[in-house]
Amino acid sequence: MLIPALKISVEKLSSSYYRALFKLLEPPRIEPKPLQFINIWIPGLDEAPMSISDYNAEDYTLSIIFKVVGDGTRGLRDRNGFFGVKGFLGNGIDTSGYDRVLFVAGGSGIAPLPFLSRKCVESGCIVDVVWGVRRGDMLFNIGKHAVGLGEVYYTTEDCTIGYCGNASSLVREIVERSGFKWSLVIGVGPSQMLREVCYASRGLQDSYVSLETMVKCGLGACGSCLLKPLPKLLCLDGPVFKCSEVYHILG
Amino acid sequence: MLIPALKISVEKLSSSYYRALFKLLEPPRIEPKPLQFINIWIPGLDEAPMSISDYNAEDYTLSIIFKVVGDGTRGLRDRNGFFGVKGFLGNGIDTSGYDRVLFVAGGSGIAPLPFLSRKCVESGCIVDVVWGVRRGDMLFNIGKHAVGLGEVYYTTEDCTIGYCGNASSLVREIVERSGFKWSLVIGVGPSQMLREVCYASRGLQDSYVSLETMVKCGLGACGSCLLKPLPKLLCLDGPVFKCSEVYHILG
Amino acid sequence: MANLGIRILGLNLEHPVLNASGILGSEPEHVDILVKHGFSCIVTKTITLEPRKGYPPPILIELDNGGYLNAVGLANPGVRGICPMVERARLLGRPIIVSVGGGDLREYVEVSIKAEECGASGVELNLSCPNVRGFGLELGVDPSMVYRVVRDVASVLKIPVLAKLGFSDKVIESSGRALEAGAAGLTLINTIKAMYIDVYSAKPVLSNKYGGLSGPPIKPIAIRVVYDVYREYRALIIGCGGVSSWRDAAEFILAGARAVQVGSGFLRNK
Amino acid sequence: MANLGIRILGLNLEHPVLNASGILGSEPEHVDILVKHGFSCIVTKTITLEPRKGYPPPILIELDNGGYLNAVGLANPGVRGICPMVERARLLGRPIIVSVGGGDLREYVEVSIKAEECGASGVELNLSCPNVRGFGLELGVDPSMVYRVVRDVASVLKIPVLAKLGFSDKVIESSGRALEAGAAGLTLINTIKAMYIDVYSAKPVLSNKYGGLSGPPIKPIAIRVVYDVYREYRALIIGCGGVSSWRDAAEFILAGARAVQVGSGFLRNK
Ligand SMILES: Cc1cc2nc3c(=O)[nH]c(=O)nc-3n(C[C@H](O)[C@H](O)[C@H](O)COP(=O)(O)OP(=O)(O)OC[C@H]3O[C@@H](n4cnc5c(N)ncnc54)[C@H](O)[C@@H]3O)c2cc1C
Ligand SMILES: Cc1cc2nc3c(=O)[nH]c(=O)nc-3n(C[C@H](O)[C@H](O)[C@H](O)COP(=O)(O)OP(=O)(O)OC[C@H]3O[C@@H](n4cnc5c(N)ncnc54)[C@H](O)[C@@H]3O)c2cc1C
Ligand SMILES: Cc1cc2nc3c(=O)[nH]c(=O)nc-3n(C[C@H](O)[C@H](O)[C@H](O)COP(=O)(O)O)c2cc1C
Ligand SMILES: Cc1cc2nc3c(=O)[nH]c(=O)nc-3n(C[C@H](O)[C@H](O)[C@H](O)COP(=O)(O)O)c2cc1C
Ligand code: FES
Ligand code: FES
Repeated sequence: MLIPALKISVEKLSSSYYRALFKLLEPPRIEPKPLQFINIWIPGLDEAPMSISDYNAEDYTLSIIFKVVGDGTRGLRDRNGFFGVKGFLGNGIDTSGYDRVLFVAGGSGIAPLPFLSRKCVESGCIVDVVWGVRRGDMLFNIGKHAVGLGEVYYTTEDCTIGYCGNASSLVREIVERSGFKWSLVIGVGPSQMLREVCYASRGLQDSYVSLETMVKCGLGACGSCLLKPLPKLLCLDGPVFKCSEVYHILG
Repeated sequence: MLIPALKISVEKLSSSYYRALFKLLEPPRIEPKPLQFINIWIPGLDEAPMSISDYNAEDYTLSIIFKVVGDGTRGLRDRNGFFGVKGFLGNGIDTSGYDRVLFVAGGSGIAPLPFLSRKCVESGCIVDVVWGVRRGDMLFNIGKHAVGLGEVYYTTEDCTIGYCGNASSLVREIVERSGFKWSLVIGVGPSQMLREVCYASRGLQDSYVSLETMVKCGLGACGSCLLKPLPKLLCLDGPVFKCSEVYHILG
Repeated sequence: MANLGIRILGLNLEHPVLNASGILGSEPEHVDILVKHGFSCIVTKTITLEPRKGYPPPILIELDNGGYLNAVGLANPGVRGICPMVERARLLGRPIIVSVGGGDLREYVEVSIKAEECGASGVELNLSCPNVRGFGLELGVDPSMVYRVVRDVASVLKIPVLAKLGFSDKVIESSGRALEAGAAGLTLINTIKAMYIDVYSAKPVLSNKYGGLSGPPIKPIAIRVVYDVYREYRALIIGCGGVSSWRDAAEFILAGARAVQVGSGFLRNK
Repeated sequence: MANLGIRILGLNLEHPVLNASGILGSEPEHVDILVKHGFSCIVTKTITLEPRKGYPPPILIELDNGGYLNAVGLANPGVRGICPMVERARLLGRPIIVSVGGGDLREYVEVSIKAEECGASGVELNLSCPNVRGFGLELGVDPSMVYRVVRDVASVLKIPVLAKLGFSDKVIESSGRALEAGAAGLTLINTIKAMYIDVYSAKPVLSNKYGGLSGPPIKPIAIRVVYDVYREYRALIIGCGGVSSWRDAAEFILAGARAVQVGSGFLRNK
């Protein structure tokens, strides 16, 4: 179902990222889970898959964090009024049963963190974060948007803020140092990074990555989100997968 | 919705009446109320309005008590296998708030009594019954089919069983004698009888009658069940009405 | 307060929601009921010259897809039923449109004349009943027949004529021909011919076997037809098919309709 | 245990439930997924000579009437995509039918020949796609075009040819012509052209504006078409449209179908 959604605000978070807040005008059939996504319809323009960045089940407000890369995302930033939300799509992650989670984001992979950490707080766990970007001006203070975070590491490739290098190198280091802390590792970002995150966390209890492919219908019909050569559809079977399921197609 | 229903049994109750028991193969959307009716589809033959005679919400069995008057009712008696139940139609009566109910039936008007008395028992009331028929051989022991009855009076016009005369005369007598006993009177039967029941019970708290007209669609579309000259449809607004609403069109 | 009033067919209507033909509308008391439900203009059941008893039950069933399937068989009181309904509507201060059916050109014309004589505000020619052979559907799918019926009726009537068309390959063409022939507007669409078979008894449920599908299932089809026809002719269109909320009505208005009719949305919706 | 096996088109199928064309079926991996879901015979997405990218999103939405509206735009890998899918199906021990599309006669023939060369078990000619101009719908509503396409394809192929027709005024006639022209059977029906307009933004949602309506809303219409066509020709019919339970399938079988295809009923139905 396409849920009508009114844009309430849009905010520039950094040189690269925006955050938009929508109010769903109808209650969704079920509540979303962290790492599920929506297809957001920008009337007359496009429909784009976006991670649920945060969701408030009481007033049906939903936020996304996004980068402007083309017409659709430009419309998300610049237009006001009504949009449409198709969702909630894909599988999410259930945080219950975990006590400490390591979330590793590359670039806009940071988007799903606020909702993940909110749910983690509810189920009694803490999320530590490694967020890597290319340049320091792309960063914003993620602590402002997410509750209940533990340690937060920023990494930049231009070495202007935080750890100098990319997120995977830092992850390798901290997992080597104190990997036993995390019962769950989740990576969201470029494929190459996900491969390294999976590799680094191979000894830990559970490790998942969230992938991206070309999502068109979002409902399992068109097949464009196929994770070739696996017989898996990102929109139904993903976007999160166990590292063991997808490791060989990463990177 | 047409709920598929398997005929479990049919039983001859007297010279005139049969009782058929059906099992609904799907749970109905809502539970019926006493005096609501169904349209029962006799595949390839007819669809006939029938009072819900009894209903068991646990195993979805539903019974009707009927007279064979034409092809449809003959099919109800003689055929086995699957039927269809459209329902539950019309308004029923809510027995809560009443302590003692007088149910007056003429002929097959007895049909809804078992479900009414079942619900009455649940809400803590007792049903006294006056059932009138033309000939004694039409009667059967209604106590076998209905729980929690109080006093049961039979009347026959051939004077072979029970009170000699028609139901309305007896009702007039007993209401005159001890009308204060009943907070609710319900009449089901020929129009002339209903008029007299309404008249006899005019001083009592609540009095209702259940009417019959030609029911075709049962859903408020065809208008054939109109209670001319009232702007009321039996299938939506009835079959039970307050005496005050319909008194002037009875008889 | 928003003013929802519209002016169509020379009538000032309080709001753009009419009943669809065939939901009641064959007795004066039905008119009372429809008015009580708040429709801004009443549309009668399709009336033929002679009374018709219609088909035996089952004539209407609710489907598990949220739609309805009906084959009433154009049960109606014939032309003698028109005046009493029109009078009742006048008493109640509501305009009334008489839906007109016919087995041939002459019947359409005669029933329409009777409607005008009785003082109806307009007629709606039912050119699309899917359930009765010789009444409607065969006509509606033939644009030149549509033209002839509408022309013959419109040329003898002073009150406005609506043409009610069903979904067909040629609905756009038929719409154009109806307008050319003098229709003041179009009602789009009627039910779509369909069937429901009960798998337990292995029998079609309706006594007529076939029936017309209505309600939410057909709305996207009706919206498409209204959109196409409006885009082509910018004509007065009354949208019909699956309206059951303000949103459905708004969708029809956006597609190009000026008003909507509600049929199934009103069933059991006391 | 009941034996649900059927023999159609010279194939022994374990049961009468196939997937409908266009639900996956354009990559070998899609064949894996469809087989894993248990379909007894795989039908590919409609294949054209050249690859097609299809329309930009939105291409598919779920409607509040329980149906779906799609305009994928026949996105497909072109004929080069056929052999890999056929091989994958063979590996998995399932027959596969290639759905064939075309903008003209020649294209239908060439794609069909390619399908036979790759070892497909049959072809299904899509004569009824409502969403792409020049592909299908215009053909399906013209019985003589249906005849020509089927004849041209059937006369050069050894494998059986199914004709997939949509709902139209002339679907019975087109069905007859297809059979006459050598079709081994018919698939009935395709989606029905429709539209959904979002009332908040006042815009049709699909990028193509129009889309094909599928799912439970169209089932009663599909049942009617299957019933009519079967009664007329006693032909092999594969019923399609709104199947989402064993009861829906049984209803199609009672209407005259030998097998059914499931499209929308399978969406998000992991
Ligand atoms: C499950 C999932 C979750 C996502 N979550 C986010 C998020 O939270 N924040 C965010 O900024 N981005 C996210 N993306 C990526 C986002 O969908 C694309 O950036 C967006 O669709 C581009 O739309 P556009 O019209 O602006 O660009 P276009 O002009 O359409 O294309 C620009 C670029 O984006 C890529 N792209 C376009 N459409 C898609 C698509 N449907 N799927 C994948 N890539 C596409 C193109 O390949 C091209 O490189 C997510 C993608 C997926 C699959
Ligand atoms: C709300 C309601 C509840 C009813 N409950 C019962 C009941 O519990 N037990 C019972 O035996 N009967 C009941 N009836 C009457 C019953 O519906 C008819 O006896 C039955 O429809 C006759 O069907 P048939 O095909 O056998 O007769 P037909 O051959 O159709 O007709 C025989 C006679 O029955 C009358 N009749 C036919 N159809 C209807 C109809 N749809 N509505 C009213 N009268 C009709 C005819 O006018 C004729 O006199 C009820 C009727 C209504 C309206
Ligand atoms: C029970 C019933 C009877 C109908 N009778 C008529 C009729 O007599 N004349 C007519 O033009 N349309 C008739 N229709 C069609 C409706 O007027 C309307 O076009 C159709 O039902 C679609 O609208 P809906 O989805 O709101 O019901 C009938 C529909 C139903 C459900
Ligand atoms: C997303 C989608 C894509 C489709 N693509 C095709 C196609 O390529 N070729 C075709 O013949 N039918 C196509 N169809 C139509 C289906 O095969 C089927 O005829 C129709 O959806 C009705 O069946 P259903 O109600 O089970 O979905 C498509 C349907 C959907 C929903
Ligand atoms: S996006 Fe269409 S199948 Fe996943
Ligand atoms: S029976 Fe049709 S309106 Fe009551």
